[in-house]
Amino acid sequence: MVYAISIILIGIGIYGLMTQKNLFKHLISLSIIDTAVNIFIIATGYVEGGKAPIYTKSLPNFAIGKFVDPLPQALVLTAIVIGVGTLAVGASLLVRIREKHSSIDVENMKGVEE
Amino acid sequence: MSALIWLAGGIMIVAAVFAVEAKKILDAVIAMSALSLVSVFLFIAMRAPDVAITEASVGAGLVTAVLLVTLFRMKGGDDK
Amino acid sequence: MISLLIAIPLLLAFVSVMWKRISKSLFFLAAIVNLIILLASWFPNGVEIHAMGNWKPPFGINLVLDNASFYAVLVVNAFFFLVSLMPKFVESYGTSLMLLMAAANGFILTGDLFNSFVFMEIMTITAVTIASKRDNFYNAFKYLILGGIAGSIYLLATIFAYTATGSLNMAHVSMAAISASSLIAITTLYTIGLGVEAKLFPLNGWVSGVYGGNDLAPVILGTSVSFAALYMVGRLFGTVFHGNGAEVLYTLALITIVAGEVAALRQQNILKAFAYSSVAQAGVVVAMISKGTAKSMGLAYFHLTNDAVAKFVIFLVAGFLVYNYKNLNGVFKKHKILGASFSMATFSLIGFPLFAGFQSKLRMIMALFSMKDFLFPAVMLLATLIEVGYVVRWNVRLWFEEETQEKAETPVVASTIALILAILLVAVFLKPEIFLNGAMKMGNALADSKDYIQGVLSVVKGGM
Amino acid sequence: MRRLYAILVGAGLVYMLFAFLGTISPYGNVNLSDRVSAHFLAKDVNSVDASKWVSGDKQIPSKMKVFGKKGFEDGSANVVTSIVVNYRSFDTLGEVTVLFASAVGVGLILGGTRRMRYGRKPNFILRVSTGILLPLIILFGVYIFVHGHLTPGGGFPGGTVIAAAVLLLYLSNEEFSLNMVVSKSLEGSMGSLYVIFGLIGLAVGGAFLFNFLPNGVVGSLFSAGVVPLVYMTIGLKVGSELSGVVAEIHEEREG
Repeated sequence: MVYAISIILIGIGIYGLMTQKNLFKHLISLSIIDTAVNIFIIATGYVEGGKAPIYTKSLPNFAIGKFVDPLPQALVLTAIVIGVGTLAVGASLLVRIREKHSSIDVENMKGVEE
Repeated sequence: MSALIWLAGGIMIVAAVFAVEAKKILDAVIAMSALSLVSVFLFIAMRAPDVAITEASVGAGLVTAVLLVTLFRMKGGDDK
Repeated sequence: MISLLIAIPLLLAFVSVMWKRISKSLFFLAAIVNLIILLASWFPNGVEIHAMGNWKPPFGINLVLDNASFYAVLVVNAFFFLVSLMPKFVESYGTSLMLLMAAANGFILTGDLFNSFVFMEIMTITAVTIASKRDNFYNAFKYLILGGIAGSIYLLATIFAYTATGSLNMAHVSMAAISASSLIAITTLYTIGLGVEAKLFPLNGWVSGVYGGNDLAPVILGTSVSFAALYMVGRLFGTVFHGNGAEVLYTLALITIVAGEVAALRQQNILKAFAYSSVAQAGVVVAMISKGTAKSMGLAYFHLTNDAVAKFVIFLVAGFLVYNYKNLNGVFKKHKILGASFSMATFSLIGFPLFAGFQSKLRMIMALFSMKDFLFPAVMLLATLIEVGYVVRWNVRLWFEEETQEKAETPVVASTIALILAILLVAVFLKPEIFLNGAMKMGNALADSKDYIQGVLSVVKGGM
Repeated sequence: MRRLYAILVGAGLVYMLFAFLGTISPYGNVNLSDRVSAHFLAKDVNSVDASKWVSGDKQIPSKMKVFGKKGFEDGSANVVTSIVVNYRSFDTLGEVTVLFASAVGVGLILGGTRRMRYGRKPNFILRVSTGILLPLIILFGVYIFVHGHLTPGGGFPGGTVIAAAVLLLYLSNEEFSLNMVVSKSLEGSMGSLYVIFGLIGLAVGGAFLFNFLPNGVVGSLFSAGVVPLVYMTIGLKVGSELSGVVAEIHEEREG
């Protein structure tokens, strides 16, 4: 069911990218897709009844089925940070697009060469 | 638990639709930030505290701040 | 040793933020050191791995150096070296170029699916930075968004592979028995994920804007980065998935060829015209890779090498012209050397005898005929016809039309490099072994997944 | 028309992904013994025969005590940390590089020299509370990345918290601007330090990013070999990098 949620979110993100004419919305849609993919990845590592993969005084022993899969979590840590990097570059590009073309709306931008 | 997850998912989907369709960019940024925050709950529910902390500080915190500052620099952006 | 190929440019890139002024020299240093390391490990003729942190595969991340990755890394680093010779070109992008070099090397060498995603993202971000040179912000933004989506889909594909096999190691995924429906899912997602960097049909909308927007981006992105991306297509669909999902790739590639050539013919801007031509050539290479035999893959990379060398010259010359002259009519009367190398490179592009392109195109068509594939040669001949159209048009316009403007200063280093590469193209026609041997070794290594699996997984401890 | 097309493409993609869902194990029903992570959890990668593992002999250890014990190949109590900074440390180097690349990119794209002003006087409460909160926030950030191998958290959230402190400074003081020379040197030196850790590993253990320090007892502060050192490096680097991004986004060009 978490899978379903994240897939629907991906769909909404794609829809937003294709319909919106404001470039800021594109960035936001991209960020929604990122979050959705992260949720999906974590969901693939969830084990029913498993605990967070940290050894503590009350959880000192290893056993299969006791912990959730730690590898997807490590991957998502990386993916989140990558998302931030992309977003920061995108935001700074938007600032400059606004300065150069005097708008960030695809329909109102002046002097755009594709 | 599963009812809570459905609730969180519902909120996220509504927030996502709102973020995509909102008339004002500011609202869209806030909705996106809300989506990030709710996803933190999902991460905790799926026993991923490391990811939850990172998403809370990075995804919901800094990214929103950076986008808001950008928006301020663009004088509120263009309304749709 | 091979980990140094990534570590040295990274280290120098980190150092270069502290001393911005010497970043160009550091870039040159990194390129030279990398070339020396590569010369020291010339064609390993086997599979060498470097297990990061001594965690053996499939548990840790490992770098793989075999004939395929060696040839790809060699070509990529050679282009970076050529760029580093032109400090005028690099400007303040030294740090970004070093990062791009490290990322391209890592992307090629890595034997881990998720690791390749990380390097792909570094490539995207640095490429966007480079693409934004000369205030080309809108196109850079489009590239960023498309690259971001492709990255997400690539990540999803990686996760599907992980859930199907339980590990992220390419060799392990390659040997694991994956169910057919699972394979369809994974290969479809990888096709979308790689489609942006490999310039496949519906996802190549960014190419003309990014390549046509400034002088540095096409030279480096159209040669090195595109070589790295197309290497990954061969590695994934050839070695890891044993040719599964190649039909989709083949169809998309054929559409890419036709669409790219038609767009190139209609284009009035010289940089953009050849950007579309580079899209079409990427289509040829992908279609050839999707045939899946060792020979077809070897020929694909032979063609790609020829194309990359020609494109390097073309983009170098065209970039210089576009940003120094308002009107390009007859400018080659003032720059005879640049003009000569440009013409040679464009003739190599259409596969004119006397130039390298002829060798690769002829060999590809022969190989396809022997495989009883007639559709692809027909498409390729049609594409060549269109190519002749625009190549002749551009050459006539640049050489013979009435000139109107003052002369700009000739860039000495750039024209020397262009001339040397153009002569290299002739040399390859006379003696195709210069590229062909390496490319064929690469094709064999890509097609031979048994050796790859053996070489990666049978190692007990990681060596240098 | 455009909307309909978008709905079609979006729905097509969603349908495709739903169809692909059948190929992965259902939610919450994962057998970890099929995956490499079982051995990351058990910290026994070195004793596993990899060639047998890939052909089906999973060699999973039965129940064993990990917390408070000595002599594992990786000593951090938080398994996610041990994957991020030890087993798959190379990914993390790449991740640090992504942030670095984007910081460089933001600098090159914006290239501002003058601090942007919000044009309104900062609130009194904001100014006073910043003075009180700032040390606490930075301390909290440092705590997060120093304890990354024991508790949830680590270099990335820790660094982000520090960057949030810098953002607070920007908001509360119109005159403040970050000393870019200091932040760039910190960023560059910390990044180099990470690569140098890797190169020391190459020299000592024969592999890049090799863990060359003793692992200690699982669960104590001084354990897990180079992991805390690397996390501190990452924390400082991410902190200075994201602070740099926050600063760059506040800089405008002259005129």
